[in-house]
Amino acid sequence: MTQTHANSAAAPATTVEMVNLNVKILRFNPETDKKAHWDTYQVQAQPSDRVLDVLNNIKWYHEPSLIFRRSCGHGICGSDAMLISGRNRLACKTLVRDVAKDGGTITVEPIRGLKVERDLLVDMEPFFDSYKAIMPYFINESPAPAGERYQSELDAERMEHSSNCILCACCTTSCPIFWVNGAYLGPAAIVQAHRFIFDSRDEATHQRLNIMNQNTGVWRCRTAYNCTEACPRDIPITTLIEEVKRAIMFQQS
Amino acid sequence: MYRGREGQWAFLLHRLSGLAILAYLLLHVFSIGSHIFGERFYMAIHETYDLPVFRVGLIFIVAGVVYHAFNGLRIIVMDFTGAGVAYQRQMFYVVLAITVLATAYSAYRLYPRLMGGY
Amino acid sequence: MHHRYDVLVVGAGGAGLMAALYAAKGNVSVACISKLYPTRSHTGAAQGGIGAALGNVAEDHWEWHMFDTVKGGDYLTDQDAAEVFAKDIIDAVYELEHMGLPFSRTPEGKIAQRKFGGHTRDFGKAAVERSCYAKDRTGHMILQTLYQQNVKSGTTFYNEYHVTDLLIENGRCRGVVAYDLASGELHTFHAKAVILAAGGYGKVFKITSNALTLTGDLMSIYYRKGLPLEDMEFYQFHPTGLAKLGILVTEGIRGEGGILRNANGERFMERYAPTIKDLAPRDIVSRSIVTEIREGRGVGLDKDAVHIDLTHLPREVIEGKLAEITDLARTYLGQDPVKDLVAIQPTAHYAMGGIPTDLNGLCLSDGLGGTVEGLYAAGEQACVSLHGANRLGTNSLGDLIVFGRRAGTYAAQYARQVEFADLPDNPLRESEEMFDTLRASKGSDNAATIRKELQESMMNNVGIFRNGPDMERQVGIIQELKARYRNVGVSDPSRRYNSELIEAMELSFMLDCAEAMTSSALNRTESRGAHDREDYRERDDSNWLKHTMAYKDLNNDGNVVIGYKDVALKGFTRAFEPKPRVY
Amino acid sequence: MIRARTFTDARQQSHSNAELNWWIFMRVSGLILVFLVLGHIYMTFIQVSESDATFDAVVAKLSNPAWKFYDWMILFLSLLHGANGARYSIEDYIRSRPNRAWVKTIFYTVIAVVFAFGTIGLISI
Ligand SMILES: Cc1cc2nc3c(=O)[nH]c(=O)nc-3n(C[C@H](O)[C@H](O)[C@H](O)COP(=O)(O)OP(=O)(O)OC[C@H]3O[C@@H](n4cnc5c(N)ncnc54)[C@H](O)[C@@H]3O)c2cc1C
Ligand code: HEM
Ligand code: SF4
Ligand code: F3S
Ligand code: FES
Repeated sequence: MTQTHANSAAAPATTVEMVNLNVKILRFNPETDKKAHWDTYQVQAQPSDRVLDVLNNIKWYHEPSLIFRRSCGHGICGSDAMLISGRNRLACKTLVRDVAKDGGTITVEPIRGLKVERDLLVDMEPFFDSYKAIMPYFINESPAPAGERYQSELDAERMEHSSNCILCACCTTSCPIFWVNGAYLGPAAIVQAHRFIFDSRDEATHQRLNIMNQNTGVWRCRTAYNCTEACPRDIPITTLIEEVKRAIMFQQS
Repeated sequence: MYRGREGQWAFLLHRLSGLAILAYLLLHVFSIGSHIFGERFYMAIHETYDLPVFRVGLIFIVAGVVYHAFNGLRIIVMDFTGAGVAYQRQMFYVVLAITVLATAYSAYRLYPRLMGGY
Repeated sequence: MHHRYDVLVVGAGGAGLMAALYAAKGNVSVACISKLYPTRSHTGAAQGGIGAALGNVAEDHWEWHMFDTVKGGDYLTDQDAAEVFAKDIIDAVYELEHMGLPFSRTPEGKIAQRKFGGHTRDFGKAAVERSCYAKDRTGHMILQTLYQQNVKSGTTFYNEYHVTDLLIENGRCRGVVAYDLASGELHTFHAKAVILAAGGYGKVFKITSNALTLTGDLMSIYYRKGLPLEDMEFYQFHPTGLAKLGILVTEGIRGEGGILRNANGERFMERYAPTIKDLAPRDIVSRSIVTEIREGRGVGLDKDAVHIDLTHLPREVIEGKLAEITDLARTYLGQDPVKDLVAIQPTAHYAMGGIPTDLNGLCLSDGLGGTVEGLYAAGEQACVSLHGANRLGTNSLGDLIVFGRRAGTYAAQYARQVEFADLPDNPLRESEEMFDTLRASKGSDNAATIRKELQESMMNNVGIFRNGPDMERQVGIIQELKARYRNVGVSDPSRRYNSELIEAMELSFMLDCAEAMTSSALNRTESRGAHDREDYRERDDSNWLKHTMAYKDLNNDGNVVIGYKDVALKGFTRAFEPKPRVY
Repeated sequence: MIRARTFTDARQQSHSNAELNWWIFMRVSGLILVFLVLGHIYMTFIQVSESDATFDAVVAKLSNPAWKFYDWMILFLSLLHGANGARYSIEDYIRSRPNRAWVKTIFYTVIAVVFAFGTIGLISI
């Protein structure tokens, strides 16, 4: 039964299940458009295709001027975060069958809260600025041993989720606070801070907690959970943010 | 509209209800406190409140307060316990249920007033 | 726009980031140019691990690692490189740990290690735990950690800048030209030393584990200068890619005990590599799988895949140590490794060949010791010839770290000693011409169509099994595609974020890489490592124990001139005689 | 409220625990308010349904010091809680600095006036 999935992708055209889709894309080219507009493309796709395949298909064979970022094609590089059918997702990790049936519509918009440069491509600089603001690097200035620094399996597990982040921005740009308040560092930066705060080998916990303790840090989070729902790496982001909040509280009091 | 799930709506309702109660509170303090200007003034204000809009509004305020209070508890539970985060969705529905029940109850109790004024 | 740096790094994958860190330690100004945001580089996709003889789990020595590398490379590996590598990598892994890399741990708290294909104890006796890993996300952790360190040290990045030309004159590199995707402008980067680390070119194949952006840009640019590409015929097919998609399933899956099975449920690797079975090196496993499929024992509708069986492993191992691929199989195939067999097939994965360098990363201009002053290369795109005819799993991440570090160090050292060399008169000329031609072309041919034909034909004709007639046909196909390429029209006139233009440009790079690869493969009339010829079954040490150097014939387009380079058959302290390669 | 771009920026901005303290205050005051406000509503709207809001009724009830204190606590806590809550919204939605400063000034003034008014009202009965 599982076989059919595996093989639907390239079996001869006669046996392949194809669906008709309307792909509605929010487009904007600053050189020619005053404001964004919707374009709809009618395409055929297999239910097991990635939405990225569908977009590539449109770009390669119908509308070469459609712009979006992509690279790895399997959810590891974090290039192609988009607002697909109402939610932030990676185009390459969303299968057609998850968002549309035969004859259905897939809507694709750029992620929100960052400036749209062209079509689905946004300016990521503010996002990376927030990332850099949390000192996203390991700090331990005491002399290193000849071999590795030891760390228990349990301590290593503390970083299991947070170190898994690919900086795709699905979370930050799904956060209702970030949409209206770009000064909020955002869930992605907090996840990164968590990565170091809870690393038993790191020595800058105090500084990072201080950064998180600002007006623009964890306290802006209103536990809306959009970030957690959007994360393609299944990081329990809200839980991590709450852990950072508590860490600040217990450290400062 | 972003198709967020329970958490997003819980947040939005919490914020709206909080702001609404605050607005109501300001009015409420003003109107109750206005007794220092004498009974005439006080009653004049309260007659305005008698308009149907305000009477129905009262039910909404009750709904808002109950939602805000119980969702506030939900937030506190999430902030201080891991289980709170795990069950936030279920808790949201409980909060909604309590809100609906409390609103229905208060509507029932306020019904005579709604219909007949003082 | 004009920029000036002592050392310029092209590419921000593992190799580029490591090189940038080490160059900066040399007290020179450093900038890194990358066509992707650094954390988008394909190093992040590496899963399994990084091999180093730490001996944390079982006894291990660098000599054993060196031996495995040389034998794995079917004795085409330069043994001096292998020795430097096997020694340095131990230290380099500790260094990564000191940079904060979150490795998985042993119960005592040391870096955890697991088995991997081709890594053995005591010169081939049995499999050994050598691969240091962070779950099955090792590459992701390395890329993130190195980027973090670069943020810490304040490296200047030029992101989404596509390098379009190398400025080389009189045997010295003077900088690069790059196209800024955001503005559509060309920038000149003037530098004393340039380090190339732009990754592989797997996209020339249809089924590949490589990213859409791995199009061999810098290899092709190097080649267009009349400079050689080494060992291009050796391209590794990874045995386990998700069926049809090519998305990689780490070899760690077999390291943890996964078993390959054919349509009859038979553990067929017992027949091909009786000693280490499923843990044989990649070339052998890939060929075994294809043989099974050809003999009709494949699975699936088209019978073009086999199964990997994990169902006998505990759920914790699968969901814990192999979390990444569990997620991939569930997402893309709807198959759950905990209870289902997962359909896999070989996928184009890694270029052993590339820009030839010496042990310090300095680029070679021929097979006789000539060099390009001020130009260094590291990573997948370079060929120090550590991997010879076939790379062992986990040795690429090691290669990035060890040789990225060396390239950075030596480039900085060189930059401190010399003055800036003058730029050529009109540095932008060639790049401008290239873009003008593309923009002006009103041709009707479609880049995507040509690319697709290239990928399919390469897969069929220069894939896992090769033969003379197919490859000769492929040489012709590439020529024809190149002719059609001249007629490709770019319809989008926009300056900013014109990715249609970029994709068209990348296609021309891919065509060059495919050309060098096919001609090198056609020329080598033996079977060795990943290069397997049906018309020349045997390895032929008396004639072919030498590296291929493929040069573009600048006077006669489409013609490839083949030269050779000696294999270093001795390390500094150890040497391993070529022997038949059995596992 | 410049966003920290360097560590020094961050340190400058993070010297106070103000946000943390407000965060804790919101939770503590919320907990207390649950009893105060729900009790208040129950008693005034539901229990004493008919005659609650007449002048005499209010005056009669509030002449008891215990009720005075009860109501004053509601006044104090909910105004502070509400004011800080509204501050969150102001900081989120009003993105230009000068506007934000104006809105905040006016808003805090209103809160202060209402608080004073309510307190006087309570005391003067
Ligand atoms: C799926 C997968 C799994 C793997 N698993 C393992 C493993 O377990 N162990 C192991 O040892 N190896 C593994 N490998 C191999 C190894 O990961 C790669 O060979 C290695 O990461 C390549 O690194 P790199 O730094 O050379 O290039 P990349 O990481 O590919 O980076 C290339 C860089 O060059 C830049 N670039 C490219 N072209 C241009 C241009 N024209 N202008 C400017 N910049 C440019 C890109 O932006 C990018 O930053 C795996 C490979 C894949 C594909
Ligand atoms: C009845 C008991 C109450 C409880 C348990 C309660 C609880 C809370 C909590 C926990 C928060 C913080 C929300 C967060 O950080 O995400 C909050 C916010 C807020 N509260 Fe209350 N509250 C109560 C009553 C009130 C009252 C009476 C008012 C109005 C005067 C009010 C107005 C607000 C406002 C405006 C916010 C800000 C909302 C936001 O920015 O998300 N609350 N409340
Ligand atoms: S936390 Fe998740 S959603 Fe956010 S950037 Fe990282 S991977 Fe993306
Ligand atoms: S969506 Fe935003 S409000 Fe908090 S829980 Fe996530 S950061
Ligand atoms: S293309 Fe890499 S995450 Fe989607």
